[in-house]
Amino acid sequence: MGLLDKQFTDENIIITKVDDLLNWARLSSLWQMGFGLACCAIEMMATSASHYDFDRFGVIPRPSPRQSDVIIISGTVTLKMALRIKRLYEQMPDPKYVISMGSCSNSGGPYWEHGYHVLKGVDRVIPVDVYVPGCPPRPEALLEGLLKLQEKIRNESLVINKKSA
Amino acid sequence: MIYDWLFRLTGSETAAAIIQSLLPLFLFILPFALFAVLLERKVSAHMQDRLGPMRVGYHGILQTVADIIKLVQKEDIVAKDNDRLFFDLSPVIVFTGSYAAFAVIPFSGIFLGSNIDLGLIYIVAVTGLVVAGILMGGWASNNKYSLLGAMRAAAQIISYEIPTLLIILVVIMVSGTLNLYTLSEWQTSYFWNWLILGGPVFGIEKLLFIPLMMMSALIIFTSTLAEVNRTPFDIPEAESELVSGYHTEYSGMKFAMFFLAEYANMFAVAAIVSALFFGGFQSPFGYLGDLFNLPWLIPIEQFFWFTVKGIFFVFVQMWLRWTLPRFRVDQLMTFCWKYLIPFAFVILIIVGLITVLV
Amino acid sequence: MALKTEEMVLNMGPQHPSTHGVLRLELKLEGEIINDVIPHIGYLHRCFEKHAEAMTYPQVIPYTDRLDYLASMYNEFGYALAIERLMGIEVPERVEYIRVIMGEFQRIASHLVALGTYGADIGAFTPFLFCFRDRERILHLFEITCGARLLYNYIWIGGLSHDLHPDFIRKSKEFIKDFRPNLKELNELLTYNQIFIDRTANVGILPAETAINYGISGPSLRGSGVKWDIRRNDPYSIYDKFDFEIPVGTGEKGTAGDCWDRYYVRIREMEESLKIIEQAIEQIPQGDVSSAIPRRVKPPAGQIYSRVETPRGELGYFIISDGSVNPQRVKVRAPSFVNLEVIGELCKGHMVADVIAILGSIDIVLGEIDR
Amino acid sequence: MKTAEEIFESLKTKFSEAVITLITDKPVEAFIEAAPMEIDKVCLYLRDEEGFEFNSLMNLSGVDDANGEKVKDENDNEIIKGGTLSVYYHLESTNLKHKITLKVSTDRENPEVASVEEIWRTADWHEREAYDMFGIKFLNHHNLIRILMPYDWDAGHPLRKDYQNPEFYKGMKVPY
Repeated sequence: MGLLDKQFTDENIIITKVDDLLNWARLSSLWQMGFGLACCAIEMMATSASHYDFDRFGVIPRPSPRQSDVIIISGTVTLKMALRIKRLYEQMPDPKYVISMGSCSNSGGPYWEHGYHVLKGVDRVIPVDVYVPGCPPRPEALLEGLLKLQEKIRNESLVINKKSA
Repeated sequence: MIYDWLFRLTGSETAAAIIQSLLPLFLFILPFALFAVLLERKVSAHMQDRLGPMRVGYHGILQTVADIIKLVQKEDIVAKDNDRLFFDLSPVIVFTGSYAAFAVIPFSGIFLGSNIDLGLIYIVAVTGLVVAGILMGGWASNNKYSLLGAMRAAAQIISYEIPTLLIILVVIMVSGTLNLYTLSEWQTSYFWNWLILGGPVFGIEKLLFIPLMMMSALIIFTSTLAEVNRTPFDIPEAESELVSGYHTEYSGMKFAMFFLAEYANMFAVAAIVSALFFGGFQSPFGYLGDLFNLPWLIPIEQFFWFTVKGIFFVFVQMWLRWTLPRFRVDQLMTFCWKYLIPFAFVILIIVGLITVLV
Repeated sequence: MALKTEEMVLNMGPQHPSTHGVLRLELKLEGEIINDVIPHIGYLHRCFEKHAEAMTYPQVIPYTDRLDYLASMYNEFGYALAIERLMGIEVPERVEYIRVIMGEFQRIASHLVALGTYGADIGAFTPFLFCFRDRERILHLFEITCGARLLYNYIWIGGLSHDLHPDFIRKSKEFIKDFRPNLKELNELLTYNQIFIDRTANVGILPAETAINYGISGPSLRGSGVKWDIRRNDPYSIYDKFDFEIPVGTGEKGTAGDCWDRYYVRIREMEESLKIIEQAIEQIPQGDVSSAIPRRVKPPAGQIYSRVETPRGELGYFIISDGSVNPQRVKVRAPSFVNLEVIGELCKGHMVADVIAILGSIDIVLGEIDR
Repeated sequence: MKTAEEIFESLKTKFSEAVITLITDKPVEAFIEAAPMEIDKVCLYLRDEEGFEFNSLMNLSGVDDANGEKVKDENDNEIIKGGTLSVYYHLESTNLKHKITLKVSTDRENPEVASVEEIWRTADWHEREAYDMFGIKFLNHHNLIRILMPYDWDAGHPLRKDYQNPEFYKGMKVPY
């Protein structure tokens, strides 16, 4: 959510055009936070690497949360790590998005039952936009998750209650 | 030149000055920065068996436009412990520093912001402003990574200004001018008259100059590379060590300003190198305008050649960035103080002797 | 009057581009010089050992995958080997060959990640992508064999989940043929780059005595010049049938045991792995890969410490069985866990940039450290 | 090369009381049981004595033997009273190429073992882990704090067989 989001009550031609422009810019340039947690991080790296090439979609890793738009939670979130993740998320500027990659960050994954130190789903600490299933998800799955996120951004609006398009 | 023309057009000194100062921004720096960022991503991608941006426009040509629009409308985070004044001022100063340098860069015979006689000194002085901005930003961020990055940047840029200035002195001795426009004119429109090949002098002097000037060009290219913090000298923002160095805490518009300043700076130093040693705006093979007797074509050709040279050196900077690892702080200093500066001094002395004796 | 100075504490991680995951290093700095490094681990503690106690023996295998996720094959290999030794199972020869081939491919893939990220740590980003490009082809080989790219669940107790794909041998030969020139390219681009040598040679020197006392193993130990490889010194599976060298650090560019040596040992190990794979592919017998898989895994009450040489060093499984279908205790002696311990010793007196170089050269995987 | 029997004989003559038994009847490995408070001296002897030269500690693991009596506490959770916790040491000599396993058992309610951290530096983190997971206190360890779990974890030592996980940690729900 940006500063202007949900600030207007009526829809008119200017706002819808600005909407389109901003949404287009946001979805075309989703800078990812260069941040890996566990096994899925390797697949995330593979997605950025030559074969799958995240850069095609305008996604480049930024080391600092201040300059990133999307955080990919790639791996098991432990209790020790959870508050750090929350903090990282809070450090990102609006509008910000979260992709939860892999079973572990969706729901605890294989560690759901006996994982005394595993957070059962990252959505217990930060809001998630897109869940990518898999253990680990293939790079194609992550790309699909990104496309889903782009779809979601495309329907964002500056208007409070946009009629669903 | 542009100023006179604008003055005649508008009839007001202020309006002419304002328009003239904004022209390079909108005509050149912004489009160039957008293009250079895209070029960087495409060049790196193709060097690494990738494609780079592909989805935004044809082969991703609108990628950086989208990036900038997105950055402009991002939230601007100022943390509680930031030093608000300096934090806000820093990107402005950095951008001003690199922007002001464009004032004296001679794009062509007529497309030239200000034809001041101290052009060379001015450009070195003004780009020095960037250090102040970076230091401010690093300090005001109240972040240890930023502080370390800023300290490194200050030490590095100040050190590497010395070899740059020494080589500029060499050029001044040979050419006898501090004016970038005159310098370009002096090097005439044939590549054998460029300073890298000894300049428009003849006989034994030229033979002696060629190796010296090649070394000088190498030294000044290296040290300007360090001044704009590009790999292998990118330790102030060393991604794998200092997260992103002095701009770690900046988001949105302010980060965009750092970002644009970096690429504008890259072109500025490429322009210095090409103006000093590669004939500036001069064509390497004479002008079509001369050939067909079309005088209005010449400035356009000159602009073309200058941009091509600039972009070529920017490309070399990118090429190096995606090939070389990064120095360590002490090695960087060693390289400057123990190799570049002594070599530059030796060249200075030899060139001085040659100009006196021959 | 002396200027008052203060020690600066710099927190590196858990989110940092080059801590290889969620490691946190607390650096005590004097300017850029390191006074002390205190590693804080556990940000990825996924309770493997508790899970192992709650699962039956075969069910533990997928969890072992997730320990060292860059070398999953080898984790399974080590675990299966431990249980087989405890139960006294003889596995068919074809299975042994396939395990060795997979293990060595995994070693190459893992070293590629290690070397690539090491290059990225030093500041050269391109070798990273070149390494990943080659690694992708190895993953393809795994994928046609067992359907997974990263975590395989392929090596089972007493056998394998699938036989080799019909194309496997041909494709691996092609890979080996293409990979050798790529390795040479990597050497030209990174290994013998003067800046890279300046950054890594004579940095983080680990003497052999200290290394042994700290229990360091794998390429990090061999970089110090100790010829110690469990494949040779305590042979398991069929490694005694192959002819391969054990590369050790010689101090070619600096002092023996520096970062460059540890790096270069990995490059040469990849060449040796290629040799092993070539030999294994030539000799592989026909047979059934699932004939020795026990229907019910119920080892006798007892205990075993069994170890294998993974790409990172000595991976030991200490398993105590109480005679039931669940292990009573599974302790993993993770090579990275032990190797990381020495970082404080190595970093003292170096600079911030060297911490990254040293950390990269001992090649840790957080999944294995924190388990 | 020395076999477990030879090592045991030699240790028995040197330390008598501190070395308890040699167990060889269980698969697959033989191990020597020692007294928890004397283990550091035994280890130092094994490292430095000529003919043994165990210069490497391969592994050190805490184990919950779960051999106590199982009772229900007031919340109807099963807990274990009495019995022992053990620590296993796997030693190896890289020069002489022989291995030996040592075991010490200590009281579950007040588990204390002498630290071998001074002898092999690698034991530092292994002992911290055993403390973290089982609550075994290693005497004379220079920095015995939790290593894998958060430093402020107050719900006990998770690898004990009767460990109960807390419902919440810093406001986050822990069970699924």
